[in-house]
Amino acid sequence: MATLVQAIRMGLHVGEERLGVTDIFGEDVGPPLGGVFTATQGLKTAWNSPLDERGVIGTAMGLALAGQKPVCEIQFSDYIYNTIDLLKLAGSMYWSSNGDWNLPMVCMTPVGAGIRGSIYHSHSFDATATHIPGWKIVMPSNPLDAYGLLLSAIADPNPVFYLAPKALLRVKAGPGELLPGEPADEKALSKMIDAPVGDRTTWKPEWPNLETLFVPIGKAKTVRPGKHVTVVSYGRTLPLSVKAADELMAEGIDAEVIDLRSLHPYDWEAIAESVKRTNRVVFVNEETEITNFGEHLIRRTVDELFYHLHAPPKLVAGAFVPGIGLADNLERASVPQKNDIAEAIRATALHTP
Amino acid sequence: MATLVQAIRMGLHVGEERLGVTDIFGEDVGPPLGGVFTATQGLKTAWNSPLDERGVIGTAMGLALAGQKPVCEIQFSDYIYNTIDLLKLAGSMYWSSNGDWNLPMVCMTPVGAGIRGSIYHSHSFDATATHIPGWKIVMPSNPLDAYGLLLSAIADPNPVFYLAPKALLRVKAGPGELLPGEPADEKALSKMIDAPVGDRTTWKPEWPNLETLFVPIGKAKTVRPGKHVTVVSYGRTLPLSVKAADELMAEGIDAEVIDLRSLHPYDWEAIAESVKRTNRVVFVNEETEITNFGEHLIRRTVDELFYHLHAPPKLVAGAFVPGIGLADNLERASVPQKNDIAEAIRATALHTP
Amino acid sequence: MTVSAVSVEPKTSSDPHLAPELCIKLHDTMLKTRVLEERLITMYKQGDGYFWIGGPGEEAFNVPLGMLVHKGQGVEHDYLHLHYRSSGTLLAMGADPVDSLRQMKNTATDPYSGGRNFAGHYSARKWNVVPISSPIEVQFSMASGTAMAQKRHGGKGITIVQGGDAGTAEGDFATCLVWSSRKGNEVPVLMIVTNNRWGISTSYDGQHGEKYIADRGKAFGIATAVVDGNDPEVAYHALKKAMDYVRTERRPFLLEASVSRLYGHSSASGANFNKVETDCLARFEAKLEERGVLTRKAMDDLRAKYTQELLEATKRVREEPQPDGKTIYDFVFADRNIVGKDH
Amino acid sequence: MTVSAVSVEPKTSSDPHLAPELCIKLHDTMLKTRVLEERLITMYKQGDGYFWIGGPGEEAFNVPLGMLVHKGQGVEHDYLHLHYRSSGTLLAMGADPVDSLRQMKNTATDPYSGGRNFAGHYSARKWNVVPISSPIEVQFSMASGTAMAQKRHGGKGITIVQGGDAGTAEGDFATCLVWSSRKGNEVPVLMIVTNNRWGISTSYDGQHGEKYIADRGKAFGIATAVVDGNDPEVAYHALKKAMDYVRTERRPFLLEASVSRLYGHSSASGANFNKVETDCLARFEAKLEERGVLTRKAMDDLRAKYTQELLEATKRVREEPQPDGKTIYDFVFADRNIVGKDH
Ligand SMILES: Cc1ncc(C[n+]2csc(CCOP(=O)(O)OP(=O)(O)O)c2C)c(N)n1
Ligand SMILES: Cc1ncc(C[n+]2csc(CCOP(=O)(O)OP(=O)(O)O)c2C)c(N)n1
Ligand SMILES: [Mg+2]
Ligand SMILES: [Mg+2]
Repeated sequence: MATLVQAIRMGLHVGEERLGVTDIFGEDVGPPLGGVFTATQGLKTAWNSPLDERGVIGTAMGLALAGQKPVCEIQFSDYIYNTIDLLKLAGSMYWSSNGDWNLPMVCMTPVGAGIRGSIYHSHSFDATATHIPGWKIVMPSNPLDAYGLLLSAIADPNPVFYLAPKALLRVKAGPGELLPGEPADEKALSKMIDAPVGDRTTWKPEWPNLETLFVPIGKAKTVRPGKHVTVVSYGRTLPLSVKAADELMAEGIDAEVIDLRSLHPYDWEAIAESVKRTNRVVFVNEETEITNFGEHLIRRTVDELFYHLHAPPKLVAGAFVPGIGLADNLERASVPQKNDIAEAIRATALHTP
Repeated sequence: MATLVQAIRMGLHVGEERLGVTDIFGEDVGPPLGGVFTATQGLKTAWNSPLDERGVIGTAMGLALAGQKPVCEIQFSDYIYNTIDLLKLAGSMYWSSNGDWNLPMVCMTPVGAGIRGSIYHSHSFDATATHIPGWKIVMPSNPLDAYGLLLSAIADPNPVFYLAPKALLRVKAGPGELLPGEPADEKALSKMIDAPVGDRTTWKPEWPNLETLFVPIGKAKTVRPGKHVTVVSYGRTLPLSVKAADELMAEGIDAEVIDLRSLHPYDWEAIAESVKRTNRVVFVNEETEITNFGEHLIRRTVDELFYHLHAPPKLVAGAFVPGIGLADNLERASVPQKNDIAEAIRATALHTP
Repeated sequence: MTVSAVSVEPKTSSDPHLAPELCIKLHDTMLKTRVLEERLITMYKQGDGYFWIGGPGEEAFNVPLGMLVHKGQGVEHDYLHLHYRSSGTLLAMGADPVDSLRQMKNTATDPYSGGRNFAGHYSARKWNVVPISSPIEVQFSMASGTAMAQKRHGGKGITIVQGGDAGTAEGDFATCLVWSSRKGNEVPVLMIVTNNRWGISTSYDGQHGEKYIADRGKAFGIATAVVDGNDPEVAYHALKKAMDYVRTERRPFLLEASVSRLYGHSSASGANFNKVETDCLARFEAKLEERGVLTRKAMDDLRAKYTQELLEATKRVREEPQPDGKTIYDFVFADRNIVGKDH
Repeated sequence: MTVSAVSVEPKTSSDPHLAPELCIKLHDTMLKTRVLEERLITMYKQGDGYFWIGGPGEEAFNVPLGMLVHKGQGVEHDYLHLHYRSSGTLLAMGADPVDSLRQMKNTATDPYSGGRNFAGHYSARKWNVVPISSPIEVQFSMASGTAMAQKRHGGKGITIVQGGDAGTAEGDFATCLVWSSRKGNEVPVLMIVTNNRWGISTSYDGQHGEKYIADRGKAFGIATAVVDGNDPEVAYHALKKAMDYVRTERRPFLLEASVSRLYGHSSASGANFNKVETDCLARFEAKLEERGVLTRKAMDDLRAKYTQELLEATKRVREEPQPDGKTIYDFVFADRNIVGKDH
């Protein structure tokens, strides 16, 4: 049972071996550390960059233009905000050259709260990312999707953001969710691919014999079928939404939970089909709540499904404050917790006009 | 009748004389040019910066921290996207220091399309700006508001974005909308404050004796009362919305048009009061349409006014494509035109469940 | 391997003359470029375009640059990360000036952007010309990426990145210095600063603490030179030397060239001829006449010929279709990889 | 006025010794700082905090810096744009170490951020200490702003900005070089690079083409020096000289100091003592003992005293209230101007 971060690492390895990945780079991505979250340990094309996010993005663009297949990392999405112009440029290169140059690069970055990361290790990036045209965006919430979406991101001929929810990196795959080729024994897996503590100069990973698995970009996944209300989420708040839904069964509320997984393009069909059945919908994410991607989904919902709605569509999102404070109480009050989600689901499910 | 850009210039002058402005700076802001749109001609504290937007924002922050009152300019909002991290930092300084340091600075930047500015002189900035906590945001659509909002922005103890709609800079004030102290004869005004063509080394402006006028941040203005449908807009699309509304009178549709003017904090009361009367609402702006500030307003509308709505709330916004193309047809297809707005108003007004 | 950084004071005439045939070729393309830029300016002034920006005054530098490029597609060839004053380079590489008229007139036939981008914003994947974008200096953040691919590949292909003087204040210029000179990881990039001592209306004086911008390379162990970019022969030699160094040593080089801005910054500043600045073309023509390489009449005739050709081309281009509004949705996403191998 | 850039090779002992009283004071604060950092690390390890980052190994440089600061509020005094290794500077300025425990424990009583920010993220308006933020190098983009206000005001106040070696790769470092040295517009800023030859896990080698980072100032005509930041006497002299220059000349200075990272990067890398790196405190104590300025016992006693004091303080701080969740909405907007005059 790989963890989400091990699944990323294995995906990157398969990317190197079978999908032409030439460079996995960023701050502290190469040896000896292999990433501040261990995502890039033991990878043969991983290297450490200067401490310069603009250089990271720019170099990835240059590598992609020269026919390489780079996967670059911004160490925390909190530190991506000095590169938005370059990201916009990357997203517009194919378009502005009228189809002359495409730009096949992947930009990975850990996002979100949940680790008491304080003001600069808790940021979400989905509002900003979804507002940049020309990028595809994926965000897994479990190891299997982490693997399958990464391979799809690497194979894609366009720039793709790969947003990794920080709080879920150590989450393990559920039963029956082994990656294809992954050893069933998690200790054995750890021994093979986790770098040892201490001196690593002679360490080499022993990669399992993995098969490719492509989770298509743009396809959501219904992780919990239900009939009273639709809950659409992704990332850290997805498992919280599932838990909230599970608990609400005791109250007779049966919520359907959809893991969006791809934020652009996103699976409107899956949302619409579900909302047409449940007539109620809650969108959940942890970004600050003004000009939030969930608001786009609400706009589209009222645009296209207005007369299917038996309750106002609801957004559960982060508080609109300048940062996420360090103290427990502050973090909890700033981003959605299980109870906040449960409350919104309950209110929406029980809403009577 | 001052133009919008003349009103900005006069506001900056009053800011220097009466509100403690110490620095008006940015690329080509000082002599000899006085700004690519003439906004900063003849101002005594205007100076040219190096070509470095990060330095512009950072220096403004430093000046503000040292008790100065800087008004900095980013020449086009298209070029602000390498500074988003600094803007976030500015917006969080008071909060993260728990009230130890506030940051009184104004950041002006021209926004939007309408001048055939192609990919990099047509950007909107309201989606990104409204997603940065800790900033106030204003955006005038006429000379009087341009003046009054600028003085309020300067007097505010917080960082304030002053977004100037490029396409309206040469628009003149309507009758009866003279700035307090402005000479009634527009030619006389031009002679006094517009820099001459050619050599300007000895030129000095002759400033009219202006009074202060503070348009409060956070107050919208109903520019066209109506009873069938509410239209909320700002910037370039505001006068287009008014024109569309005027024309629709011929069809018996009487639209109320609200100029939001402040995007943060925004005047929810004005919107709610109007929508409760008309039961229908169209939000209009020219930003790209995914994760757009108008979607926030729609979310709040369905959250708080769901049962007042007789039609789905509508957004008219820019196409979600990586740029605004140069050719007429491309620009027109990319950002809302009068007919697009009229169509949305008509559909919303005539909508029957 | 250590390399001592070399810095050269601007020099104008110490280098030997180039062979007459080469001079004639240089002159031909310089002249063609000038005529093209003047045509574009006229188009703007006559309402056949919304905005003009270009490189009149930089022909003596940009034309030799284009001639010396190892032209082609892929890492074996040179990558070019240029800015909006590079017509001379493109024409020297073989671009059709009529295509520039198309971009000026934003026709659907504009091969560089399909009527989407401003004049002078070239893109030519077949020649490794990366799309020119309006934001200043971002090309310097991308350049070490293509150069890194070339270093890895081996061979002689290099990356050339070019920008103005004012733009070096952006962090991206420093990014290129840092990323290209990492010890043991140096990459073959030729950084060019074409210094016209202006950023729109802002003069060099008062904004720069550096005597020469090129000196900024020295702390990084980057080889540097400063040349008179108004003399095509000097520029040719300097470029050749710098390119040979980068091709062979697989290390960065920073070259600063003084150039003129003969029609001001762009149409936004009027696009009128500036009589104060050195006109590299006039200067070169005087030399060629003096040396007996070309007669005044031959040069005048050539100018008349190019002028007429482009005038006629403008009329044809005017009739070419404008892009349809619906096409704004074209090319948002690629469905297959065209820059590298498809996987 | 022209100033020739001066560069000094690292030097360890050529400077004369400081007076014994000053040495005792230096030692006292260095020791107190070290004990504080070790307390914070222990707090982290015992679950009394979520994250530790700080400056053990930089005391020999940061303590003299804090002692030499012209402390106070407003343009007459020095502005400090520091990063997360600056406890020594703050303690030397007179900060209460218990407040650092409060920030570690993210209590509502934390005077620097009210429990919002990580340990070591100081803010002290009364002393012109600009809020320390986690993003690397952004302080270098702000520094010329405060310095510009000081230049304008006149007087002796200067701006001090400090960051690590790896962070100089960010464009913001170049921004400070550019903006502080504009000809005729130079500003009084002392730029400090504390070079521990690491950025988290990334070694200096392979990332830098520069022998000395300070050399990057030379092209801009900025005065520079490189010093051994592990020797408090050398650091004191170098800082004094650099600060005097900036105070008097009203021009920038770039000072690079080699320092140690004694407990690794942060708690994320384990926060364990590194025996390989130079321990500036141990080295200084040996000297003081040798010179007869302080006895081993006196120093051990002092360490025991500070250790005990802070241990007890931790217990008290543990009982202090945590911030309430509702307070997240406090201080989003100011309702009056507190940094300057109110209008
Ligand atoms: C990032 C960015 N900021 C501002 C501008 C607006 N702008 C266009 S050209 C220019 C001046 C460029 O000067 P320089 O780099 O010296 O190049 P030159 O035009 O003189 O060749 C400016 C400020 C821009 N295009 N991009
Ligand atoms: C903009 C930004 N990028 C990345 C990080 C993550 N990070 C924190 S410290 C650090 C290394 C800093 O190295 P250096 O500048 O040498 O300072 P040192 O910690 O060694 O004192 C990194 C990459 C950050 N805080 N900010
Ligand atoms: Mg220039
Ligand atoms: Mg370091």
